[in-house]
Amino acid sequence: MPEPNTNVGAMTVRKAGGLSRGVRVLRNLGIIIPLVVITLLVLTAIFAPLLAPHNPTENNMLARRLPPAFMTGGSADHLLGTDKLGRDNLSRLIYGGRVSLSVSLLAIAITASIGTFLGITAGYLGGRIDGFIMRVTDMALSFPALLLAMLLQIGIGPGFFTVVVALSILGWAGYARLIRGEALKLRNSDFVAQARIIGASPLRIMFRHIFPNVINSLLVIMTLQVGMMILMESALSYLGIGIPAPTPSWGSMVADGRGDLDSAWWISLFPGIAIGLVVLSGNFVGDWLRDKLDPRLRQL
Amino acid sequence: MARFVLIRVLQSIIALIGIMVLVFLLLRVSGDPVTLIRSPNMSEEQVQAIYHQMGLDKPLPQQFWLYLSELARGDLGTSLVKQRPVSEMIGDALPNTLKLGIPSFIIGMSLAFLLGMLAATRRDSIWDQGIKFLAVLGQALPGFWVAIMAILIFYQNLRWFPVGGMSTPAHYVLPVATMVFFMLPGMMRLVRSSMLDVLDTEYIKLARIKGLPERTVIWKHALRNALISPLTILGMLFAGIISGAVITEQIFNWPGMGRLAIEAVFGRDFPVVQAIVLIVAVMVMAMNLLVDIAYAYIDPQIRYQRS
Amino acid sequence: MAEVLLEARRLTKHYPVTAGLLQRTVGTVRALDGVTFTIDRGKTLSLVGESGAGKTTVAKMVLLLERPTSGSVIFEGTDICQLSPSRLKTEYRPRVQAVQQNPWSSMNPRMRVRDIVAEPLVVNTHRSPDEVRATVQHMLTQVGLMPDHADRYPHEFSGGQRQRIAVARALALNPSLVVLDEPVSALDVSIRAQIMNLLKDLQEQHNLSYLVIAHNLATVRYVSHWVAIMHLGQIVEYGPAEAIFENPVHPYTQALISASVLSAPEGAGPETKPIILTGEMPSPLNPPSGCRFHTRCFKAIPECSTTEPELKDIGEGHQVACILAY
Amino acid sequence: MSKTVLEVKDLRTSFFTRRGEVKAVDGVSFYVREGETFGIVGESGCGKSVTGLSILRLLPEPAGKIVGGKIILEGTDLLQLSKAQMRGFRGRKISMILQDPMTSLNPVYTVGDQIAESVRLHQKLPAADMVRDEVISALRLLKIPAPERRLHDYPFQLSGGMRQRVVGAIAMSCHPRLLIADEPTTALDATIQAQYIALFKDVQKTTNVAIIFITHDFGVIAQMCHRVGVMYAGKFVEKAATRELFDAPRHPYTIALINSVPRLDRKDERLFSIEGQPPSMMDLPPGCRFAPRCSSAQDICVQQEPPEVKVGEEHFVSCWRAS
Repeated sequence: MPEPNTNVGAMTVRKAGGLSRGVRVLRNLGIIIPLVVITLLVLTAIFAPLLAPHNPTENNMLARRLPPAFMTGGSADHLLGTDKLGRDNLSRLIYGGRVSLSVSLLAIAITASIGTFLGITAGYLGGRIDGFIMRVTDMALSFPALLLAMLLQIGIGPGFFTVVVALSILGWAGYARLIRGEALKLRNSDFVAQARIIGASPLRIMFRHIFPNVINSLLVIMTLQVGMMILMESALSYLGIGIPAPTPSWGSMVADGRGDLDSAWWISLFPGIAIGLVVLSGNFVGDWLRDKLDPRLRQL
Repeated sequence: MARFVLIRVLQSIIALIGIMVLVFLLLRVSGDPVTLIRSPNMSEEQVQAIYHQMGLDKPLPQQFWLYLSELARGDLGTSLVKQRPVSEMIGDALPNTLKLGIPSFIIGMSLAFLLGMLAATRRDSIWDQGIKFLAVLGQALPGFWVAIMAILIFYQNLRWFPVGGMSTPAHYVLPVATMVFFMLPGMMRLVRSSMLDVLDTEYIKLARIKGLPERTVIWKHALRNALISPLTILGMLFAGIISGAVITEQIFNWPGMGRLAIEAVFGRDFPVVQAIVLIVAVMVMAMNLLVDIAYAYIDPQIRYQRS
Repeated sequence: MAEVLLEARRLTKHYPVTAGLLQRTVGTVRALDGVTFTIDRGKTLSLVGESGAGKTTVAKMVLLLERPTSGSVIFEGTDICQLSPSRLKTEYRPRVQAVQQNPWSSMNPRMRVRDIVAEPLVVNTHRSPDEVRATVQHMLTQVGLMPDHADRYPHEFSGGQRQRIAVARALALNPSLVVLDEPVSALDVSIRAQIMNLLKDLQEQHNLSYLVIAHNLATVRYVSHWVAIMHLGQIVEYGPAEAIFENPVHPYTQALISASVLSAPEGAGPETKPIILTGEMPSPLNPPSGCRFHTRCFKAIPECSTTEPELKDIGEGHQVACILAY
Repeated sequence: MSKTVLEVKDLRTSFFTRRGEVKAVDGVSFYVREGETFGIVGESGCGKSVTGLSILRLLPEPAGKIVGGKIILEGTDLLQLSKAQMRGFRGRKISMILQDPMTSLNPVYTVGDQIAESVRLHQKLPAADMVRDEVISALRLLKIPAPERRLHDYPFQLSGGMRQRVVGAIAMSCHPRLLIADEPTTALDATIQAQYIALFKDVQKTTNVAIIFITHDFGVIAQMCHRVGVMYAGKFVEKAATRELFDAPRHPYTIALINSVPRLDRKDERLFSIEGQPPSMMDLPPGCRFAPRCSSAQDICVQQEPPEVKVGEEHFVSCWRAS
C-alpha cells in the first residue's frame, strides 16, 4: 500500500500553516523581541551589583513610599520609587530578577535531568518498571505543588534551597511523562530495530538513536518551563513561603505592595509586569522552538 | 467495569498510605520537630506539654501507629495554636472552599471549551488569533498579581465589587474571576489543539461527505472525540486549581482551606497542615478516579477493555 | 540441490495477551506454529500471506529481534538460538542484514546518509575512517546513487531513493542473507520496478540469499525461486515458485492467486471464474480447530475441522498441508 | 446507451500555499453513465483524489479552491450551488468511500447510529422503526452478516474488511446517483479486496449507481471498471474502455505503467521501469509533463502541451506521437 497521499496540496498546506506573508514577518519579529527580553534579563541578573543604583535591602525610613520619578513627588534618585521600608524599587527589581532566574534555572536543571532519565528508562525498558514509574508520575502530576511547598516550609524551614526543592519535587513528572512517550515511540521505530539488527549495543542505541531524537522535545519543554518555574517561585514568595525576606524576589515585592494599594499601587505593579514580560518571552521562545523543531508537540 | 473501579480504589488507598508516610516523615525528618513548633514566647513546660501531646517522645514506628489509629477514628488531632479539634476547623473551612471552587470550575471549564472550540472551528480568524493571544497572556501573567490589579481597578477605583470575606454574592465575583483566570488559558489551548487534531481525521471528512450540517459535525462528531485528551490533563489542572485556590483565598481573605493552610504554616500549626495535605490528597485521588470513569463513559473502547 | 544457507525447524512463537490492571495473562496469540523452511545460497525464498499470517514474526526470528518460543534456526550448520551474545555478534549478525518496508521510518532522521550506511561497519569492524568512507562511496554507487548524496539527510530523498540507501546499508558488510520485509509495497508502481530490478541484479552479482516478506503475489513471482504460502501462523503450501504459480494445490493458495489475478489485466489471463472466499478472517487469538482455513475454505469437508493437516511432499519439493491433496 | 449521471468539463483545482500555487488538477474532463464504473488510475500525487474531493466540493479550507471548469450532475452544475444546496447533494445524490477503514468511522458511536444519521438526514421518514429498517437494508445490501446484531457494535469491534462494508452501507444508505470510491481496497488484504470488489459490482447491478473508482492498482481497474482514465501530474493522458486500454494502450506513460506491473500469469524476465521522478506540482515543465521521463519524447513534446485526440470509440490520448 503506497503512502496514501490523497491530497498532496493539503499536506503541504498544513505544514506551511497557510499563513499569509504578513503573519510570517510578524512571526519573525515575534521571536526577536522575546529573545531580546530574555537576554536583557540574563544580563541584569549577572551584572546586578553594577546596575542596581542602591543596595536592595538598605532601609531608608526618610524616603518611604516615594512614587516613581516620572510621577509628581518622585525623585530621580529612585526611578521606580521606594517601598514601605524606603528600599529602592528598581534595585530590588534587578536583584529580584537574579533570584527568580537562578531558582528557576537550578530547578529546571534538576527536574530535566531526573525527568529525562526516568522517561527514557520507562519508555525504553517498558514492562513493570514503566508501569511503576508512570503510576508515580501520574500521582506527582496531579498533586498541588503549593501544598507540598508548605510542608517543606515547615519540614526544612524557609530558604533559597527549600524553594528549589519545592519546585523540583514534583516538576520532574512533566518531563518524565513526555520523554517516556517519545522513547516508547522510538523503541518501536524501524530504525532502532535496524540498529539492533546490525548488532549495535543498547548503550549505543540509547545515545546515538534515542537521545538525539528526544533532545528536541526536551529543549521545547525546558524553555516553556522557564516561565512556569518563575510563576511558581513568585507565587511561593508572594505567600511568604518562598524566598525569605529581606532577599528581594518579584513575588514578595508584589506581596509587600499589597497593603499599600490605595496609596502606593506602583510597588505591586512593576514586579508583576516584570514577571509577565519574562514569562511571556519564555513562552514565545518555547512556542517558536516547538514550531521549528517538533510541530507534533502542539498541545503542550 | 465495577471490578475496574474496585481495583482503582484499592490502588488509591495504597497511594494514600504512601502519602501519609511521606507527610509523616517529612515533618519529622528535620530532627526535633518541636524546635520548629516553638515560637519565641513559649515557656519550657508548654513546649514539654506539646511534646507529650504530640506523642513525640515515643519511638517513630509507635508514633506512626498512634497517628494511624487516630486517623482511623477520624480524629485529625488538635490545633496547637487554637487548641480546637482540627476536624472541626476543617469542617468550617471546607464548605467555603467548595463554594468558591465549584462555581469557578464550572464557569472556567465551560468557558475554556466554548472559546477553545470557537478558536479551532474558525482557524486563523480574528477569533482564533484573539483567543490564542488571550491564552498566551493568561499563561504568562502571575495569577496573584492579576488578582491584585483587579482589586486595584474594580474595588478601589471603580468600587464595582467588594473585597474580603464572602458575605454577599458580589463578594464572589472577583475571587471566582481569579480562579477562572488560573484554569482558563491552559485548558483553552488544549481544547483548541485537541479539536484541531480531531477535525483533521477521516471520520470527520466522512461526516461532511454525509452532508451533515457543520453544526452537527462539530457538536456531535468532533466534540466527543475532542474531549478525550483534555480529560487526561484534568487531573493536572485540578492540582493547579487547588494551588490557585490557596492564593485566591489569601488575597481575598476567603475563609477557606487555603487560608487555613497559610495561617497554619505561619503559626507552625503542624497537625492542621498535615490534615489539610491529607484531605487534599483524598480529593486528588477522587478526581483521578472520576476522570478514569469519565474516560470509559466517553470512549467505548476503554469501557470494552475494562469489562 | 543448491547448498542450504539457513534452515528453520518447527519455529513456534506465542505471545501472552495480558488484560486488566494486574496484567494477568488472559490468552495467547499463536503467531507461529511449527514453521519449517530452508533458504539456499544465492536464492530467494518468499513468505506470502495476508496480515496475521506470521510473516513478519518469522523475519523477527531469523533476525533474532525476538527469541522463538520453541524450534530452531540453523545458519550454516549452527543453531543461532544457542549462540552466546558475543558469538552471535561476531559470527551471525554481520552475515544477516535487513531492508524494512517503510522508507520514511527505517532511517534515523538525524543522521547523514554517510553515517547511516557506515553504521554497520563502525559497529562490527575496526576499519579505518578512510576505508569506511571508501566502502560507503562504493555502496552508494552500487545502488545507483551519487557519492555526493552521502552528506545529505534522509528527508531530502524520495521514497525510492531512501529504499536504495537502505539496500546500501544492508550490503555494507557483504552479508550472505538479506531479510526484505515488504521492500517495495510502500513505493509507487513505477519506482517499485526500479528497486526490484536493483535487488535482482545485486543478488546475481554477490550471490546473495533473500528472505522476502510480501503480500502481493505478482511481486513475489518476479523475485522468488522458492515460495511459502502462510496462513494464520502455519505454512500451508511450499515449493518452487513455478510449481506454486503454475499448479497451486492448496485451496487458500488458489484463492490468493485468484484474488491476485485481479492484478493481472483481465484481457491477458485465462477467463477463470474468480474464487471469492466467504466469512471473515479468523483471529490468531483462538484459531479454528483442525485445519485453520476450514472456516473460509470453499472445498472444506467435515474432517477438515477435526484433523490438523501436515505438510506432505507431492513431488520435486512441492509440499501441501491439506488432507484433500494427499 | 444509459443516461449520463455526471459530466466534468475542464475541471481545475489549485492549492494556494505560502510557496505558491499548486495546480493539483489542471483541466480534467470525463463523464460517468448510470450503472457504469469510471476508473481514475495514477501514481500518488497525480491529483486523482483531489478530483474526487473537488466533485464533492470538500477541499481543505482555505487553501483548496476550484479555479475553473464545470461539474454537471444530471443537469445541475454543482459549482453554481450555494453551500447549503451543495450540502443537500452530499450523501443524498453523491457519496464517497475513503481509503482507510480503520479511521473512516467515528470510534465513539455505534455502526447503527452512524448509518441512521444519514437516513434520518436525507429521507424524511416519520417512524423510528422505518429508519431502523432502512439501516438494516443498507447493511444487507453490503452483505454484512447478522445485521441486527451489528447495529450495536462499535467500529473497533469489527475487522478492516467489515468496517469498509459499513462505510459502503453509509454511502449507499440514501440511494445516491453517484458514488466516488477513493482507493477503498488499498488497505485491504488480497482475498478481502476480491470480496469487496465482487460485492460492489453486485451493489451496482442492484442499484444502478454510477461509480468513480480511484486507485493506483491496475488489477483492481481491470476487474472493476468499464472505462478508465490514466492521470499524470494533474491531467488525463489517456482515456479508454478498460479492455481497449490493456489491449492497445497508446500513451507512453500508460504503456510504461502496464509493463512495470509484474504479471502473475507468466514469469517476466525484466520489468520495464520508468526513470526519474513525477514532477513537482509547483513548477510544472512547459509542454508535455511526461516528456522528461518519456523515452520517445521529441522536440515538440518539450515545447507545447499535446491536445487530446480521439483515436477510437471512446478512446482519447494526449500525446503528439499518437495524433
